[in-house]
Amino acid sequence: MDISLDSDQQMLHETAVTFAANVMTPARIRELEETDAGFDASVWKQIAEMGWAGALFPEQYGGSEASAVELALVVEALGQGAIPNPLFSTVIEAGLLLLDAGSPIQRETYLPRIASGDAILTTAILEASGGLRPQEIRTTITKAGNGFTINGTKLFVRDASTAEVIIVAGRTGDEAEDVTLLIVPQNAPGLTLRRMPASGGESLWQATFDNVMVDSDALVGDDGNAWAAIARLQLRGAAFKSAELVGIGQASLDLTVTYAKTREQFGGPIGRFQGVHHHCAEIYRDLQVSRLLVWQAAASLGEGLAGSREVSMAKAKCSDAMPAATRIAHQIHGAIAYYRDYPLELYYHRAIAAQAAYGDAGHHRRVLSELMRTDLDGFRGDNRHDLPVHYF
Amino acid sequence: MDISLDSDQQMLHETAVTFAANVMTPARIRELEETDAGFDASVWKQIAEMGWAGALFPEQYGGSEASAVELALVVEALGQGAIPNPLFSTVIEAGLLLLDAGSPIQRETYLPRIASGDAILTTAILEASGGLRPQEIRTTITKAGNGFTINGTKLFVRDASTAEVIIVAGRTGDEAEDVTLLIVPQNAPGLTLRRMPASGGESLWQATFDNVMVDSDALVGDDGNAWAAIARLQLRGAAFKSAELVGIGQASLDLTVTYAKTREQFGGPIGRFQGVHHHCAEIYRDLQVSRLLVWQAAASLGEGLAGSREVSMAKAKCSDAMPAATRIAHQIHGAIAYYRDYPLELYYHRAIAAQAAYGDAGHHRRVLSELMRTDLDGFRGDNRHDLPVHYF
Amino acid sequence: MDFKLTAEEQAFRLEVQDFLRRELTPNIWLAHRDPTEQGMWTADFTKAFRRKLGAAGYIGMGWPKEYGGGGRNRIYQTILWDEMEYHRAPGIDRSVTYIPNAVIAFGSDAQKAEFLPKMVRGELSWFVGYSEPEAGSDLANLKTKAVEDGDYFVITGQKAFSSDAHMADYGWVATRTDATSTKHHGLTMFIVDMTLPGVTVSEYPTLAGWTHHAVHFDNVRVHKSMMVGARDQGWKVVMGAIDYERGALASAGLVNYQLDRLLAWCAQPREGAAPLLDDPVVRDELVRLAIEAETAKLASYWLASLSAKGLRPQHESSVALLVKRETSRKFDAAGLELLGQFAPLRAGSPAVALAGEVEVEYRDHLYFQFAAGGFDITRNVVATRGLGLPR
Amino acid sequence: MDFKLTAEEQAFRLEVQDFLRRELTPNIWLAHRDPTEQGMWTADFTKAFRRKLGAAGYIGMGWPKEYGGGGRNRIYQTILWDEMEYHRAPGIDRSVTYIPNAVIAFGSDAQKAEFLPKMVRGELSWFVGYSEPEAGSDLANLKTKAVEDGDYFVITGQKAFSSDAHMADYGWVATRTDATSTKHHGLTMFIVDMTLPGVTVSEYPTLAGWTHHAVHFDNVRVHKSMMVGARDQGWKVVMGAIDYERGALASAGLVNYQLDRLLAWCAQPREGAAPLLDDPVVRDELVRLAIEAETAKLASYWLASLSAKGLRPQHESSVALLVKRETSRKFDAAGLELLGQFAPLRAGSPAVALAGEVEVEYRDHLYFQFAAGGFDITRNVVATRGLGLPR
Repeated sequence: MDISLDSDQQMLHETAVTFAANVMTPARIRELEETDAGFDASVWKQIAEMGWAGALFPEQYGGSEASAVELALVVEALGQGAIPNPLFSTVIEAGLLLLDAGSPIQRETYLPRIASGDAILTTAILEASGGLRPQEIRTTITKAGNGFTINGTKLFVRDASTAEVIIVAGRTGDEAEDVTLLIVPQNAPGLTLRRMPASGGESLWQATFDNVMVDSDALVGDDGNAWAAIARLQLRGAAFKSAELVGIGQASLDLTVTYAKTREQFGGPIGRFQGVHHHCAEIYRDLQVSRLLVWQAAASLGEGLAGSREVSMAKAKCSDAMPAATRIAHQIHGAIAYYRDYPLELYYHRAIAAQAAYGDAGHHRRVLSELMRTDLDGFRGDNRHDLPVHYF
Repeated sequence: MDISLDSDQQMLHETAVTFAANVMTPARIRELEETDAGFDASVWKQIAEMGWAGALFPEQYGGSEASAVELALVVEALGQGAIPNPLFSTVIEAGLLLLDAGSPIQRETYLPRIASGDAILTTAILEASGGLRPQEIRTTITKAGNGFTINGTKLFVRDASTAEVIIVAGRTGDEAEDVTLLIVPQNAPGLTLRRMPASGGESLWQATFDNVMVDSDALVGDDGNAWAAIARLQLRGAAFKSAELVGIGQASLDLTVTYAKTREQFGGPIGRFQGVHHHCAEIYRDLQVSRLLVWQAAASLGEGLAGSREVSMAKAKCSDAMPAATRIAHQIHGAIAYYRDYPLELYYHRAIAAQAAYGDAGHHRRVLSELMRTDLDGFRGDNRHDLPVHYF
Repeated sequence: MDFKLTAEEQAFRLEVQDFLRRELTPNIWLAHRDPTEQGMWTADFTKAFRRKLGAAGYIGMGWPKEYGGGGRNRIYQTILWDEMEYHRAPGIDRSVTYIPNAVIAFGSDAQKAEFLPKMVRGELSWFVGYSEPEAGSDLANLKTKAVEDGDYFVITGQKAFSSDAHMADYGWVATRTDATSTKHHGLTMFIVDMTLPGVTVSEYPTLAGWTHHAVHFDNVRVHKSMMVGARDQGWKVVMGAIDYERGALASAGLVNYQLDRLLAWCAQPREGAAPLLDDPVVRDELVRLAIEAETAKLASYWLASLSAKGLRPQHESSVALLVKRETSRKFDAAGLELLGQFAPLRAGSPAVALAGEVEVEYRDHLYFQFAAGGFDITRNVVATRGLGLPR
Repeated sequence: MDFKLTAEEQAFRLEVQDFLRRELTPNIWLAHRDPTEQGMWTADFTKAFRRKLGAAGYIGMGWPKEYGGGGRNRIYQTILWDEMEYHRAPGIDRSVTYIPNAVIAFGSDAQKAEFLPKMVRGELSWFVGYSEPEAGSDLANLKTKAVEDGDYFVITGQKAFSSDAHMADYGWVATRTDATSTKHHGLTMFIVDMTLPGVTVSEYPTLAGWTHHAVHFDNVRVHKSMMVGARDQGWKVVMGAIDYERGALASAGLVNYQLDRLLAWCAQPREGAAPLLDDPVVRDELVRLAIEAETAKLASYWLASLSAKGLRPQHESSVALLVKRETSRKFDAAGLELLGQFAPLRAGSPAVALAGEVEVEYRDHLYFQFAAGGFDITRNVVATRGLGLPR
């Protein structure tokens, strides 16, 4: 067992934190939030050039075959810098989905261009209920000639306006998991996009499919058998969003500690008050354990759905604790940080979005509750023990 | 609306607090906890002479027809003084049960002697599951000649060793609420008692009924139809235990504030630290709102089960917040209060018992949850409103 | 002790509800909401609504009769605040709560005669000038100075966090008149006509979307008759009215509205999934919140009951305000989670939940954590003034 | 980074589990439990068990080989602590954790030669004499004085909260050698043979049922060779070993045991009612607790990983200890509620739940809130040493 970063990982993290701290100003970030794209394509190109877009891809697709822990460190750093970027849509959702379930041709087509920062892709899974279970997919996919016809409305599609294709999940049968994935060009006839304004710096879209038609080569994986790959996508999303939440918490703590050291009230810096000590220590405590849960979740991702326990623990904790950290950070700052031009607001917003994405704390506790009910040993994971004394 | 004590109530409360603060020393309280009786009969006689044992009884039975709010003030004060007493067994359970459901002869027999402090009575309701629902009563009552035979084991019987009679609940049919109440002499053949050592200063007993026989005049209320009266007993118990919890919280706060003003560390009283300010303010805040909920619960008791919402809110909040207050009080005290001869330990113990009695916080939240599910308007109580805007 | 409204109180409650439903119809709502204003209503509508409050007799209903008031007790006042908060009406602010009470308590006869009749009709808007960039929680640090010059004082300095200053007719301004003191002594209060030369108002966008203001005083000449209370004794004026203000802010209408709104959200059917209210874990969370909301209601009516008896609640006001605001923040955080994926969506988005109100309040209510004495400062007040702990 | 134990570590874990099951059978348990002792085992059994730990090579396994140690890294050490806590074994205390490390770090060659061989065999019991009645969190306030007299120091004073002093062979005692200083300078550490004339131990019953001790020194003559570190530099010795101590206390065996025990309680069938585990609200509570328990485990192995790399965790130890103890207290409070009516029952009562362990721990663990730096003090340490906030 070794729960610590090795020197390469430490260097990667420092590089990413430095990059994120310097690549754009808060004012530029706020400006980007007003745009349809939501991110700066040239910055994304730089991120790709650092090797981070293709980090998890095999070398043959321009990747560096790093582990999910390394990508989590990058996501944390970009979260800490509040840098808008399409990592989630393009890499964590679409790219890794194609690597997981796509055909060789599909991988060949997209992965190298994702790794180089030249292609934006996204996925469209969620619908009106906002829930993550297969039965909540109501969009229909029907066979039509040599291809498929899609009808339905998707919500929360990241970066749809800049994506060249959208990988959409639709229902092909009555069983809950009769779900199929199709690659749809973003400019396909019948596909309309509408912006979903939201807190959190992501560019989210409603995508309506009105008799959208695609050929049979649009199929990702087996027809009617895509749910397992979607579940893995959601697991990845939850793990990496937890990493982003840790970055948000770190930035909030850093701003707060700096402020507490310099702001003078009642004859000295407010950071000398025990109340401020306790608040800051609480943030740090929760931040550090959240980070450990995230590392564990990322390390477990290689093992398919086996990591569900670890990912749900990370997302549940981070989704509760990191928004709470931003609230405490604001409390210590007081009025100054209530203004839009103080950078803490970026993190306050992002925490709202990140706690919701890929399942909020309640969702992930429900997953763990179900695991406890059906598989108590699995729920205890590596902590399984024989109770030394029997009481009953 | 008037949510405040009138001057008579204020005087009653002050009288009771002063009485409880002076009637015995902490050492004497600890000594009593080691006895079977658990309380001092002469002190109980004094309590009765103050008019508090019969406070809620009609004048014809030696009572003063006061309201439940007044009795709650007395219970709070006795809790604040940590005074062991049989108010719960004798008055709040048995006495008010007989007033509620007993025959004129039963009332005449017991109530005046309860009011004068001459008779100790108790009830035996709970069994192996520890739960408060009718189906959890497994003790059987069968008709036998001109009377009844009782078989079963009761737990958590208060003051059984000093009670002259135990009013026992048993099952007479298969429907959940087929429950009957019988008055059983404590020395009845076949009835055996065993002490249940517990935190909290109460004298609790296991009572085993092995073919215990009583005559038909032992019946309280209608045969097979006693559940409603038992439910009202539990509601009363919960309301008054909430009052006791408030007394426990008040005593913990008082000890803590006094200590914080006098204990010197790091060059001055620890009460000057912001951390101590915040902890004490938290206790005070929770104490004050708990007290308001208790007043409301007591005021609602006159209305039969209609007060269930108010009582469950009070017991749920007090059962969470007052034990937490004793924990914070200990944290501020540090090691000094970890010793048995420091009075805070009395309150720490009593909070453990009082939060459990008549339903813990989880039980009462479950009651409210069920009310929310079945009667949303009832759940909102006097706060019912038409939402001014419709969103859906 | 009586936890039910009397028949007369209940009738007043229904009257206020009728008034609010009539004056805040969905059409009026759509026409006058303004997310760039602190109260979320246009300045014009807020002013017009305040005059309606005045016409209905609501502004002065708790004032002594000698000042044109209705002499009604704090229970009625609390019912009014409660219902206004529940219906998110504009107009319960310093211009009808804090300032009139402070003028009645500390104003000169001339000031009372000039301002109270206008205020009871809802004709005046005020801003309160206490905070400065370097004097937030620590008012003793304030630097805006007033220098005597014949019949005038000349005021120079800068006020921050000046809510509604852009629509104010007058400022209620704390200044330093004794430059040798850096403590509470040496402060003096003035009423400042906002149209005087040298008064300027600047804008600061907040993270909640609305615009806050700051006020600059550049050699503003204020006549001595506009001094409130005695020279150098301004601290008494500040503290004398602050408990009343906290009581007004402590009403529980907001949290009851937050609860009803979440209950409505959780009860609605969902495509492909059962209503959230079917989930016992969700209900347990709502039960916990409902208990907290009940405590906020009880705390506000407890304050009202004490006041109605002629007592002057002090730290009790702080406790009630803390309970209300902490409860509201619990609703804000719980709302985020109960809204799930929909939590971050803003007004105008497809599929937005509850018109985006939960999200915007999650940001807006941040000010509860520091305004009018934040959570920590309020706890210090309770510990020192209420429990007698050393400072 | 690897979150799984290596094969060798896993083998060690199984070996320790075997050892503990063999040495703590139900019969041994019944024979040697003693609620009047802090560790809940008789003093004799604790001493005997410590010698068994020594014989198994567990005490010195993390020490440098030059002192008879096994040179194993902190991962192994943490596995050992973890399993011992889980099985509630006696003997992980200052006598095998804090003191040997402090002797290795600060002791003279003669002290090392005298004490380490005995300690590695588990033959010595120690008490730590820092706290005094007037010096709890504030050690700078300590008053026990040591006055030089030829080759001796004469120690006079009183120590409080002196865990296990009644069974101690030696005391590890902080004294004031510079009477002119009231701060951290001027403290000196001594090893005191508890059989010396003038040492007396008194008893104080705690609210958890066990007996705590205090030690009085009445002109106790201690030879200079028993001074640890330099004169007046005792503060360095105190602080130098405290992080290691916190790390040892931070292992998560206890909270994992608390979780498993509650899961077993909630899974059992009940007469007339479904198992608690069928209730989604109960499961949600257990899930929250399980996540906290996971964080405690990760924090302790994170510390171990840093140490295994040769780093010296400082405030990180405080964080890990805080996480473990706060989590344990959450289990204590949740246990009360999940046990319902049975919560207050004590060992020996009819129908007692989980042998009364939850109730006695709810009282016992109160000391987590103040011992070895309570929650608040630990947070101050994290804020100042970890985050650099001013004191």
